Amino acid sequence: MSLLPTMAEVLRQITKKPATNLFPAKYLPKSITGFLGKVSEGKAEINPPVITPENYRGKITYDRDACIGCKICMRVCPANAIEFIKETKTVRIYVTQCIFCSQCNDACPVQCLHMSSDFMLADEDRYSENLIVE
Amino acid sequence: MTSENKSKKAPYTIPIGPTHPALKEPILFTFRINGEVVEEVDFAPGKAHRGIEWMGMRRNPVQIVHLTDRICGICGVSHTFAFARAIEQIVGIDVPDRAHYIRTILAEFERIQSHLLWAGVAAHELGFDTLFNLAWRVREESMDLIELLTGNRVNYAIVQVGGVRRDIEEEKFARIKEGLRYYESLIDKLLKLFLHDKTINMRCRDCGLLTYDAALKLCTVGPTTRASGVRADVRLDSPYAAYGELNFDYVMPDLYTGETRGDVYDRIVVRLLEVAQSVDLIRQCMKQMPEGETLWETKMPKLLAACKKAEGEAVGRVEAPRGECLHYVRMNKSDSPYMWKVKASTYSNQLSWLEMLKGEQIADIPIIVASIDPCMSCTDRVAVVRDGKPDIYSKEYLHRLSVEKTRRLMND
Amino acid sequence: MRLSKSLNRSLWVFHFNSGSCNGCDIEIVATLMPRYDPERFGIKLVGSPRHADVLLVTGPVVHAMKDRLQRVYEQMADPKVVMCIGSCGQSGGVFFDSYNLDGPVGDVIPVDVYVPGCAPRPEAIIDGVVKAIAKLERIQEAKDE
Amino acid sequence: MITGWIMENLPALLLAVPMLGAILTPLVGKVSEKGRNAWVLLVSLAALCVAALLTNEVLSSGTVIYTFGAGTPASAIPADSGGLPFRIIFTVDAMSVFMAISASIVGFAVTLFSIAGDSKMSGKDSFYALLLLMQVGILGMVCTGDMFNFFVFLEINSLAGAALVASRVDKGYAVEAGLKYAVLSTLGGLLVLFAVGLFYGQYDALNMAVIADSMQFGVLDKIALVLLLVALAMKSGAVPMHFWTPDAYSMAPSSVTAFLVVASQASLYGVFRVVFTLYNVTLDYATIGWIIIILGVLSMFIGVTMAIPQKDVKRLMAYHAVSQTGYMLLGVGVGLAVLGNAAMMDAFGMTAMEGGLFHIINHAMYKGLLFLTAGAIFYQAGTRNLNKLGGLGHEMKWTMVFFIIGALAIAGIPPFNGFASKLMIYESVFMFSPILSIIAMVVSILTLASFVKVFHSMFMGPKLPEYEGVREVPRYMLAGMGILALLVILFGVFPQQVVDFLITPAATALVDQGSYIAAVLGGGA
Amino acid sequence: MIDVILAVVGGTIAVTIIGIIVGLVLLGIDRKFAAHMQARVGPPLRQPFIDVAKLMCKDSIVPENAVVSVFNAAPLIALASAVTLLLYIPIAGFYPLFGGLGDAILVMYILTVPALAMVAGGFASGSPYATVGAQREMVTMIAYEFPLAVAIVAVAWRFSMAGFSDPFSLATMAGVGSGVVVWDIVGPLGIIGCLILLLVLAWVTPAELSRVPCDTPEAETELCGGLVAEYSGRNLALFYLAGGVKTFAMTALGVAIFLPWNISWFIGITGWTALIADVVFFLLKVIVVMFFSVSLIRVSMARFRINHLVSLYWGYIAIAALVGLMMIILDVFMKGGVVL
Ligand code: SF4
Ligand code: SF4
Ligand code: SF4
Ligand code: SF4
Ligand code: SF4
Ligand code: SF4
Ligand code: SF4
Ligand code: SF4
Repeated sequence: MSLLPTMAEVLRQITKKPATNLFPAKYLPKSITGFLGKVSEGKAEINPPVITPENYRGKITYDRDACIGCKICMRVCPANAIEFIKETKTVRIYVTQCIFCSQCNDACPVQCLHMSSDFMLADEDRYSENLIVE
Repeated sequence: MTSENKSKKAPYTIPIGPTHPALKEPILFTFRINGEVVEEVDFAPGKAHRGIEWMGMRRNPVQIVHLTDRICGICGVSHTFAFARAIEQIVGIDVPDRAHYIRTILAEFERIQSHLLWAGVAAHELGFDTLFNLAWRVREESMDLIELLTGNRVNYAIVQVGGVRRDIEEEKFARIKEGLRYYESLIDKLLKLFLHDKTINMRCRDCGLLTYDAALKLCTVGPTTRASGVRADVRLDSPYAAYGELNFDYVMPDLYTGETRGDVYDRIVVRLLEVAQSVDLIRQCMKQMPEGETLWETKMPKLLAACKKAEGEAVGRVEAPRGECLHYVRMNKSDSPYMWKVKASTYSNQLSWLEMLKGEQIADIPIIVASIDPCMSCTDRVAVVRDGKPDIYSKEYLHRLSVEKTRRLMND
Repeated sequence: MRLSKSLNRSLWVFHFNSGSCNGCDIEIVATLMPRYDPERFGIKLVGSPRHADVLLVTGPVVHAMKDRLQRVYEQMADPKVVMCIGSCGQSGGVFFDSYNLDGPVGDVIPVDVYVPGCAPRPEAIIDGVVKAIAKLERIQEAKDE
Repeated sequence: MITGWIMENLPALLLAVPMLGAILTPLVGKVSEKGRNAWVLLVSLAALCVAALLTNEVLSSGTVIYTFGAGTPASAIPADSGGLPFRIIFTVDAMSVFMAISASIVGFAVTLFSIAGDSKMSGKDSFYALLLLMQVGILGMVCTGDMFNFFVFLEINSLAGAALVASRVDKGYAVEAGLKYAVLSTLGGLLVLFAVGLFYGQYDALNMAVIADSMQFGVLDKIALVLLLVALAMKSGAVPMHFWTPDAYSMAPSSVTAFLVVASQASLYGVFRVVFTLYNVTLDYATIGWIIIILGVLSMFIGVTMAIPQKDVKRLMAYHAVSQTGYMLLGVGVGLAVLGNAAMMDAFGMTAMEGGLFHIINHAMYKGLLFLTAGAIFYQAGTRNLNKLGGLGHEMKWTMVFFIIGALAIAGIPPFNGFASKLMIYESVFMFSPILSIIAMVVSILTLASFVKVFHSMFMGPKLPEYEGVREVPRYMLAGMGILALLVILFGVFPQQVVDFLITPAATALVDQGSYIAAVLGGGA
Repeated sequence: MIDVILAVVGGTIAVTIIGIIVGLVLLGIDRKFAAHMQARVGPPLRQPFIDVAKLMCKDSIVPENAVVSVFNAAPLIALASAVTLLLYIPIAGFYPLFGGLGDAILVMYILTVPALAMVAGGFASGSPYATVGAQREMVTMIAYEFPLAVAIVAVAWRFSMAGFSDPFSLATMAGVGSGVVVWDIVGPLGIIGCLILLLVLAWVTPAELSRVPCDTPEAETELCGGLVAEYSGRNLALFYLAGGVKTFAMTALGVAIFLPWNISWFIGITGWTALIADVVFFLLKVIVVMFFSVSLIRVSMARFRINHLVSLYWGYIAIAALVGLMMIILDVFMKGGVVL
């Protein structure tokens, strides 16, 4: 029984590259706002996150024009995230309520609901425009 | 983090929880401590009770599937799996063979992920953050694979009544095999780092003992019971899904150490060896997997209609990473189940805490508590709290309750 | 409340589980691991709310945990940031109709940043932190002017 | 004129002042309680002043000889005596004044403290009279140059002590403790008396200088040595004869306990006096030295290990007193063990002795302080049981601060006086044997641990309901503690000055038997 | 007189500032090392400075049950005593500011003061976790004091046997002025003894600094931060600083006793370049000592239980220390005592 196997392991590790994925930047930039500004101007670059696989279940997307208002999606939605809009006969999905199960995608007869790969949804307001899909 | 303790004299009591760094989940322990030694233990679960069964009895099976996912985020497959098995028996659904295999593969990935997670947490409880980091770093590989197969890292939403929602296509096999190779190459290192370390030995050997007899008497399940030498594993005792066609055996601690003591160390041994076993099982599944459908009925309204017609009761059991997980469902020709009961593995295991903790030191509380890999989320069901004190129901009273309930069920 | 820029680069977090399903909690811990290593940004998990700058709340706030949550929030020293991780903390999520909820989190304590997801990926949580820092920067700038 | 008279008769005044005070206290007490308090304070202060003057005198112009009943007090040998001093003679050298000043300081602080602290007691007139009488006994012991006289003062000290121990009559425990103390003291006294008889029979003299001068170290002398050592070591509370201390210390009122510490030290002084002045190099110094060292180490260890589990604060502190006595024995023992080896004496023997002696005065200060804080706690909370106490730090801030100072000092944490003397012991003893100083260091840490526990039990934690009305103690008590605390700090911060001024002369005086004899008998006699 | 006082005050301020800066840098380096050993990137080096700056700006909450005076005084005392340590330890071969007044034993005892302050603060905060933490801290202290005492006394004894007049002075041990260090005066047996004692000291360091595996008093998973669980804001910052300074002091102590060489002796330079070289070399030594006695140990071990800790320090390490002492004593006899 070796005494402290980890000691050898960490000493070996110290020479290796860290396993860290440097998203979004190696260290915190001087100012996040400035950094994001530069990114949008294309002057700086964000290290990408670990790639999402295809069929990843991110924020829901909705093709309003294709929807026939059959409400099947509402019936299967476990989180009560889908609201029916009577006037337009379409649905509204609250992303903060949604649990990203994609059950509605499977159920919709006309395939107008899909899960995108967009998962960075943090927001200060839980009812912001970004978090309501209609 | 509580500081409401007023009595300060030895032996004094310290409350731990319901939020405490050692417990990632809410539960309240009360210890009577003398010096550094635990004299008495009591715990009050119920801090994570969300009324899931109650909600389930108001939803349809397809919705419940996603609710079962969120009984607990760690072993999402197991609960869904057990629930689906119960419904399938009631409705009489014949699950396609391929779906059986896919379920098995996912359940085993879940086991890998969950055991590595546990190993990391255990190391953390021991103050060994390097191993914590290491275990979780290698766990990421299984998370990637699970994400690849299911579309999410936790709450997979993959098992559906009647099968699975996604197939594992041929082109993903290469990636999966790569992951399996990764773990095969790692397992020796993990065993060495965890089991040969002098400091871990010092902390875990003969700590939190649970004897064979006590393990039997307390009806413990899963790795906790196997570490005490009880040969129990639902996968082998009453095979389901593809397990009947796979070649494997109980993982016992004496496989590795030559003896069974039933201490925390043995629980580490069992869990780490089960990682290796799971890798092997996945390999077998991939080799034997038949072609075919993955879902009995792809149209959800049809599935729901079938469920609505069904009547009867059934129990679904699976071996979750922490042990047997059991769902009892009774359908009564309506959208929602008439009755749904969940018995999670921690529910069976938690009483063993009282046995293990007595006479141990404060310093060992975290690792002993963690050693059964508790997860309160799925365990907290009935919380009877009156005036802040949990009522104690006598056995007779409980039995009378169940008699009454059974009658009600029969008469309906 | 004194808001210094150093706060942005040294956020110590305390994790509070208000009755979640563990999914988010596990992802929070996963976020702290070498793969993502938020210590790069000075983020550190601490064991006592007294030391914390950020409160990460998961779960839909079940009845038994409401008082605790409020107490922990009050125990934290100002200035403090609250992040709500996961759908069920924002709206109840899948537990929306439970009889035992006092939540969502936003109804119990003020929340600064919501991170939707069930559970959110580690990067989504980091993204949430970034948004929180951006919010802090905005407040600081407003103060400076 | 009057100053001249005072200066001339300082040694007599040193005793006369408290003696007179003791006699008059009941009378003044009849008149008014306030007046009596003022009177007692005044006497105590006066005694302190006399001690200070005497100290100055001795340190500046050498050993003072005072012969009672002689025309000129300084002439020890009457013309008609044929060269033998037969009157009662006080031989006040640097060692004596060192002890006297330390006793007087503690005496004053204790008096100050007890004016408020023991105000709830009955029979205070006799209490103060006894207190002053005890001071007389102590001062007499350390100043006298006469063996029989020494015995007499020892008895005064003991009887006053026993009466004081028993003075708080609660449920008979205190009486029992007082009785124990009295019996033991009498036993010790008898042993001393017997030894004195042996000397007298052999040398036909009672004067220490004379005995020392003619010391043969024959069989009878050896017997006398053993008798004296046993009796005085017992009175000083060293292991293995320490068993009476916890009872006596814990049962007496705290102010008395603080003073009992000094009384024990007077006996320790007796040990040193006997060994160094009476016998000096004539005895087998290495063996006796080792015996004292071993006694010291045992005292240190046994004292501290017995202290740790105690539940009664004062019992606990009493065991620590035993343990601290060990340090003094260790330091002086090492000095004794190398007494005949000039090189070693130079290299570390002297320092070790100085450390041991320095520890005496330091111990008097901090242990006195600690007992007073314990008294303050008892005064307010009404119990000494650590399991019942708690949360007092919220209200009794000053008492807590004083306790912390005392506790750190006894544990030898810089910058308090305990560290200063212990450091001298460590750094000299290690040359004699490294292990000894390592043991001494470890005992310090154990002491620390024990006091941290006490600190926690008494002062920390939430306020307890049963101590709702507890407030800080009255100002007199604080002043009493404050004086000692101040000295603890001063001695700790300026150890060198204290050592140069008080300790080195004392140690030199102790070692230098020749000049002691010469001071009495004159010239090279 | 005035200029002496000025010099002392100025020197103290300078040492305080340098001590704090170096201490924080050391903490930063330690975190970076640990991160890399755990396959992480880790925080930027200046992270401890940011942490302190942040804590300074935060509110300091005093909990309800706390004994306020002690609670608030404890962090100040901890920092002050940690800084005081540096005044007695020779740094980079300089004569310590208070070198004439104190020595190794003084340092050994001052080392306990920050810990004691933490204990007092822990008790004063009135939380059961902090109380258990404080009790453990005391036990830890008792545990490591013995080997530490043996190591220091052994070295000092060897110096005194070699005819040094002031063997306990750290300046003597570090060879300030004389240029003689312990390795120069011992024979082969003594070298083995000193090596053993060096290891002993390296093992005492984590206990002294309450780092893993000896962080039982603060064990996050058991005691929520233990001793300092109730501290926040400025008070916590002061403890943090004290921790940094103490790390510096402890490693500097190790360097002063066992690795005191200056590089300028070897490469034979003088003047300003020598000074700078010495300082840099000294810091390098400190970092190396810290790497082996703090960073490496803390990442490769599980936390000890308190009874393990006691049996380890009173058992194995104490025995090792005593063996080291015996070696050194034997060495003296073999070499016939005085060497110089
Ligand atoms: S993804 Fe799931 S939770 Fe979200 S809207 Fe669709 S069914 Fe509802
Ligand atoms: S199921 Fe599809 S078509 Fe029907 S309402 Fe929902 S989104 Fe529209
Ligand atoms: S056993 Fe634990 S991990 Fe598994 S579902 Fe239950 S709570 Fe979750
Ligand atoms: S105990 Fe768990 S599973 Fe049961 S109702 Fe409560 S949250 Fe749901
Ligand atoms: S037995 Fe209890 S938990 Fe079950 S349904 Fe009835 S009330 Fe709910
Ligand atoms: S009480 Fe009855 S129903 Fe419940 S677990 Fe026991 S045996 Fe089963
Ligand atoms: S079935 Fe009968 S025995 Fe079993 S729980 Fe129900 S009433 Fe009791
Ligand atoms: S948001 Fe989803 S994953 Fe997170 S705690 Fe809630 S139910 Fe679990």
